[in-house]
Amino acid sequence: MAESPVLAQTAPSIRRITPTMLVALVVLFGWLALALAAPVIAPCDPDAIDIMNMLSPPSAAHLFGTDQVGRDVFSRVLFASRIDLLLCVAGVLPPLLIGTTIGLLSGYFRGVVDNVFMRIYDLTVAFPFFVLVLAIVGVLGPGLLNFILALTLVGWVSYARLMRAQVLTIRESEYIQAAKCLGYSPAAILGHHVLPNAIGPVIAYAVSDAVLVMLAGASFGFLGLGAQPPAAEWGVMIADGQAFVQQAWWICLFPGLAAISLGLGFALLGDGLGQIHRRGATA
Amino acid sequence: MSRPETGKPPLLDVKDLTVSFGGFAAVKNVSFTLQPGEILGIVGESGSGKSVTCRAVMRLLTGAARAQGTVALDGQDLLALGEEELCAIRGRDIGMIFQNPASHLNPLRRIGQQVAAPMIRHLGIGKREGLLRAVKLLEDVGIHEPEKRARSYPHEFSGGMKQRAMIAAAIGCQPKLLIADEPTTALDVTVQARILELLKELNRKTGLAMILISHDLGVVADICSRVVVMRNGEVVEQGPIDDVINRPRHAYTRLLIESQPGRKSYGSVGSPDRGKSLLRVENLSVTFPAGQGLLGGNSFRALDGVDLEINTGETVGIVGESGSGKSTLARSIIRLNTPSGGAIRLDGQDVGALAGEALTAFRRRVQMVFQNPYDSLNPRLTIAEAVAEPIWRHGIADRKTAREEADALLEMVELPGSLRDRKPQQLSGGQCQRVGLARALALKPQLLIADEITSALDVTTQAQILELLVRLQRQRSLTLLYISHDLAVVSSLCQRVYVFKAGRIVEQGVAQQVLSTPRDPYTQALVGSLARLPTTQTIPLSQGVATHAT
Amino acid sequence: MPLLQLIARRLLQLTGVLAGISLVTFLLLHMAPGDPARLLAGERASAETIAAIRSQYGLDLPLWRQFLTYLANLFSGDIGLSLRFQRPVSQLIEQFMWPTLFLTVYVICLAVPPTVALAILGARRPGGVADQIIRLVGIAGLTIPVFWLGIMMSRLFGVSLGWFPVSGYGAGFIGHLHHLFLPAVSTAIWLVPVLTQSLRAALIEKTTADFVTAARAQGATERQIFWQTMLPNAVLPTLNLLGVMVAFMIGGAIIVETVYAVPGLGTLMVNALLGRDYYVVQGLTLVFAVSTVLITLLVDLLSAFIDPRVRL
Amino acid sequence: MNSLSGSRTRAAGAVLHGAVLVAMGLCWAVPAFADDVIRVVSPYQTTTLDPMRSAAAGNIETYGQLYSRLLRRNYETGALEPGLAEKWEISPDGKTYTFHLREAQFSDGSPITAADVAFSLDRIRSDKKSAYPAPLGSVESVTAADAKTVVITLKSAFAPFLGNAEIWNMGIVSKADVEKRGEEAAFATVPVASGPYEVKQWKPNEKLVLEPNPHYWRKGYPKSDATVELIEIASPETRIAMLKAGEIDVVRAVPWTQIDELKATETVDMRLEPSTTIYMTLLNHKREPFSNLKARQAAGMAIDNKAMTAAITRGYAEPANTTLPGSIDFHDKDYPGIPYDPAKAKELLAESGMVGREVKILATADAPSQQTALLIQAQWQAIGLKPVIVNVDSGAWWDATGKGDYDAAANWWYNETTDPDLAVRWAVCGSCGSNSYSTFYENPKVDALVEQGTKEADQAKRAEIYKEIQKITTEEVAQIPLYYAPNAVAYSKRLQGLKLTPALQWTLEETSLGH
Repeated sequence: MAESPVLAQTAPSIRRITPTMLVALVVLFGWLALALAAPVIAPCDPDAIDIMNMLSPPSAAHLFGTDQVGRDVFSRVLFASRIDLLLCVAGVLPPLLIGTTIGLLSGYFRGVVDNVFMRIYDLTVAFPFFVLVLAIVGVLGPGLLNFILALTLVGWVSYARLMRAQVLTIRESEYIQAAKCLGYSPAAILGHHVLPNAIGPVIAYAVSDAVLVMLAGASFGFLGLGAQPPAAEWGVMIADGQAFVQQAWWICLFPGLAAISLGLGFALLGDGLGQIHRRGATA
Repeated sequence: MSRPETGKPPLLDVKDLTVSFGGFAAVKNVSFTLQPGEILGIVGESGSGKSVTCRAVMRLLTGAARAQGTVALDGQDLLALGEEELCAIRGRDIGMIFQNPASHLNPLRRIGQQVAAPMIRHLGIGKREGLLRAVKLLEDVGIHEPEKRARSYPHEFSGGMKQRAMIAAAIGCQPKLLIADEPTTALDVTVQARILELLKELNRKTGLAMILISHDLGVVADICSRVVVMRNGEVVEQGPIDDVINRPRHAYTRLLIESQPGRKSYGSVGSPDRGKSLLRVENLSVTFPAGQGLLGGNSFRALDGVDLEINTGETVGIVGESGSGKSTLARSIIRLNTPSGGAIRLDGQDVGALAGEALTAFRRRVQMVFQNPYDSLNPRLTIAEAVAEPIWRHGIADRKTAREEADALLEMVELPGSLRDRKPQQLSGGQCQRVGLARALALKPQLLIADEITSALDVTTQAQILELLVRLQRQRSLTLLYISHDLAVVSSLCQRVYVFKAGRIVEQGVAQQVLSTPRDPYTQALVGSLARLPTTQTIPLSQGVATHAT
Repeated sequence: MPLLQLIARRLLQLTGVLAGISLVTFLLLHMAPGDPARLLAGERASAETIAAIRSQYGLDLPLWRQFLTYLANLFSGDIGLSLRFQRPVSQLIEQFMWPTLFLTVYVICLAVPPTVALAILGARRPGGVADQIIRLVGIAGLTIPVFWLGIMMSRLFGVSLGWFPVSGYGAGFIGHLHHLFLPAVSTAIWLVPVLTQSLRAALIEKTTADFVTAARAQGATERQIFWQTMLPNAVLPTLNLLGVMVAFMIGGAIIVETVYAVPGLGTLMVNALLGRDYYVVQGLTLVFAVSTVLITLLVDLLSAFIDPRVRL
Repeated sequence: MNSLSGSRTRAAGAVLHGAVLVAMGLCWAVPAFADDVIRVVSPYQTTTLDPMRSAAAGNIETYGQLYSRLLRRNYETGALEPGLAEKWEISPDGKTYTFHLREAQFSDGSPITAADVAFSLDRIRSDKKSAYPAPLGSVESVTAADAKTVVITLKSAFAPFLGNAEIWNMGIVSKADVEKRGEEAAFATVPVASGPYEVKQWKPNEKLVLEPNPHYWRKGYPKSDATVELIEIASPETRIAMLKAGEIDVVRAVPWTQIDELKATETVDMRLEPSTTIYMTLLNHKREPFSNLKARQAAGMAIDNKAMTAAITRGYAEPANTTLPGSIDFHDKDYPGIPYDPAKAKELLAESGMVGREVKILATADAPSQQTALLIQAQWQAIGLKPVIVNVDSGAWWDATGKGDYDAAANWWYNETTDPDLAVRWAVCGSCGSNSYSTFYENPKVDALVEQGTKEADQAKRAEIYKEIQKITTEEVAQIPLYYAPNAVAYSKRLQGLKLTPALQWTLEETSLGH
């Protein structure tokens, strides 16, 4: 018979925001606020060079000390949050949109589209991520925009794959067959019936993917292929600071912590969303 | 059926068993006894607490569950036992088999090992010895070439064989008691009959006492000496099977009995003057590719040269077990899968050739209700939205009026307006099927295909849905194609019936005839395996019981 | 037969993938600015010199001809000669392969035991204190930039405390263990959470599985149930994940190896990219691709071995 | 549920696992120095062992160890001494040089003959693939008069010729071997050496292992029979960390910021050695804004190179005052250099009409380059230019500068000899094939002076010529000189006699291991 009411009773309610998610939201909005308010809060111009006191340790004047050309690390960390937040969004959205669409179509219509997509998938998967991005950035030249472009070229695949998997199960469900039987147009079915039911885990993944994007951004900044100077970006700050970390640990430490905290925000949110989705599946 | 001689101490004595999950009591003061060698049936619909009861006996409930009362096996209170003693008893003194054998076997281990495991565990015998006995057991439960089968994995077994394996594992240690929780629900009727036969035989041969939990009074009546009827966690009635069935004291029991398929005919207007042919299926064949891979050329025939005809206004039934191709037919008619041969004609025009406007028109004329109550509704839409959608999508009305029409439809399928903004998972199975009906009727179709629409529902609910179906058919002069595995239901509902087996029609004719005097051996097997109540004097229709739609 | 069939299928797929990848890499590389000849000859070399070197290495030929010759060699099993060092690429790869392999295995050895332990600890009481802590710490571990961790750790353990060498590969097995400890740890710190998450989830899911109930009903002790029934049934997804991760690690060795100056494939890749040593990059990409495919193949075989239902 | 109780042991196991490794780490923390290996770490790669093939920094370090030249420099005095040639005569017209070779052998035991010398020098002069023929630009012919005598005739008298004959790519290779194995194979793995060391093993991208050459002509050298490893490690902080951890013996190009700390480390001998290195900023004369003289001058005056020097090098380098390296002969100490005058700079820029022009500053990933780029960017912004920093790897850097697709790029260069001839040809000569170090600066007067300086024998006159060149090119801001940097090298104290010469050669053969 259908499941016993016992399970139904004990099954947790679907819509419940976990405390960790609350923390996540606080962190994220905190950073957003900081990013927006950076010009107000920041004690110094993030790009203001002060040759006379370079690498000076944290002090009242410079909370996080100064870097190799005497810029105020604190201010830079603040301003960097703008770029990094942007990076997270801009790095996730395009692959999300493209991947979801492709996954949706190829999963629902199968056939040639699907085959072609799968081949591209095999190819991109077998391609070492860093090498591909490295090569692409190499061709297009460094810079955030190209980095995001490269990221999109690589990143859409995982979204497409995830979406496709979802669609493959959903398209077999009876309410889709019913929709067909009721003569709805494919567009209507995809948009109104398939997508809403398939998107959940994809969104959850997207949020946690933001972390990876930021890390990748930082990593490529680290390899000198990310944001271009003097723009402040955490990865770049760490990379540039590396040469001086022996005397000036603060240059690397604080951007790193900042990155981690933002990452935590996204990760926790993604984790929470994922849980909610899983609950939804079991309830 | 061995009647227990009185005076003997009961094998199992359940007293005032109450099981609660948090605040919610799933089982309330249930008491019953079981004599050695006796087969006790526990009947009830989903939510009646019958499964919880027997799981409580085995102490298999999750940590959240609290069980009070006493469950004494040979005078030993199981509820008081510690983990170790419990493990010593489970599988040794009490064996258990479950509703869905597929999910209850460990997919990663060979059948032989799984059958042997309890014996190795409890009887302290070696692995080899265990396997030998396992093979013997498999043979006993009627599995051919047991040596070979012992080496295969669950997924290589059919449903029936899986259940047999479960039974073998359960009886390996010659337990005193076997608890069977819906052992045949997931199986085809013919298989069900054989499994029940096996259980009976076990009881006869070894005097193994059993508790048989089932939603199907027929099944229980078939093999039990006594029966306990449960509802909402309480025992409403218990006693010898004949008394309960022929002289039910409780109204609910009566309802159960009369809801039994085949108990009453839905006096479907068997208009003998055949209306003109509406849908004609000509030599239809459907093949699916089977087994992918480089050289996966072989394909499997779901339908093989099927001819059938449906006339306006009549109710045609299609009977067959899983894999007989009956659902494939339905899906082909509504163009969900494309035939490899033959044709489907609605009013003479080939359905397969339809496109554009013609197709839309066809969609309005032919609609379908699906099997799975929950899966057939988009979980994100409220039921009102779901029912309204076809109306405005087909431009019959704008969204607002569509909503009003939807309300009317929901009204018509007897769903209280209070539910209209609920989502499927907040409804019961029966209610979902009503929504499904309403949605299908939204386009005012001529031909309605109902594919196993009641197979996932309780009997009483099933009865209600069938009543509704018949009423709607009358009101809207629907032509009905009713697909089911249950010959009883079909015969009580339809004028004509086609019997499907392995993609072919093996028998067809007027329902009553096919049921009473089947010609084809397969049909005979089907009919024979119908677990039916001893037909005694018909019980007067009882009022006032569960009138609300479940 | 299915095994052979699988391998045949994979090889077929592989060749396609390889061809595609070679083309993409080839184009990308040649489109990227920078001239191997210049990097070879150094700043003082005159334009004529550069031209001479280019023609000697056939870099002046039209792209398609260069690519065809490359493919031709490829099919004859020759992945080419390093422009920079005039040595067979295969030889270079062979030289740099071992540290990376060692590192990978090392990471797995460091990552798997804690993963199992933590997952079990967490799954024991889902939502319990231990579980929450493990989950949060795990998530935190996920968000630490490996290179940042690398810098910090090498400063702390390598320089300040002087416990571990901050770079290189060392000599002998112990030497490798010792030299690669920091890199391995900083990678594992990021890997463990990922695996733990998945294993934990699977374990929790299995605790309510029907066959677990059945086993219980047959009198199996909880310990037997866990080791014989739950774990084997829960391990598959994690195994697959591990496969993906390992493939990713081999490809992503670049960062870690750069930070810790490990003479591995990642380092080779960076140098080759910086030196525009086209055929080395090509060869490496192929190696990465092949290893990815092989790893997935291995994982599939393992899964098939564990789970009879897995169709090869 | 206690089903997971098995985990405790597993968890314990995991912890143990880690602990063991940590312990192992501890007990292995101090690398043994027992083995006789001198480990020299350089940021630059050895990419080829053929002295003709490359002028890349890493190779320059290597050649000196593998190949002897006709002459050698005294590591103490820096004076020219007999090398493979034990003596030589110069014809009165200064056009013919006759070298008399000493009895010497290649590492394979075969004698080093005049034929080998002729062969080697001819390759450098005339082989199309020769990376740096300039030093022999004045040579008319090289002939082997007999087995032991080489006669070199010049097109015209050329004062600094002997010096040029000593520089890194003038190494003598075995004709026989090259002809036997072929050019590629001969130098691919283990070339036949004529220098103090020969190749033991070459792991490209990782290290070059050398062992003393038993046939080396300087008897008793190398002083130590230790094998030498030339290790390549890109990241400076790793190099330093390794030195501190005692994993290596020598690090060159020590980051300025770490010098103080290393001076304080007692196992390390931190030295600042004289060099001919100059750090400057290339300006692209090929396109606006810097095709415009006033704009260049503005750019020059905008930069406070004293402050920058102090800031970047922590005062370990001295501000540059001309376009030529400070330690080079005839460098004009008294020349005032480009004054730091932002106000004037603004005016000049305004006059040039280049205000608000975008300026593309190339920078590589390494710290000093980044630092310099940032500082220049800031100072140019101040006078109204729009400087943009573009990060590139060296490949793209050479590509861009070579094509003149840039506006400014900070970099350094050094001169192999102390004679200014090569320097001016490299840095400011438009007609010498170097495009004035890719700045495309071209001034016929300067080019003429360069040729004149080459031919002039009288030192005093030469001094005048080169002063003139420095004056013109600095006034015209051919490049923006930043500072003259010493070689910052850190040695392990267990080494004696090792240093890095101004010509960027390691004096490994003079080195001995003490404890």
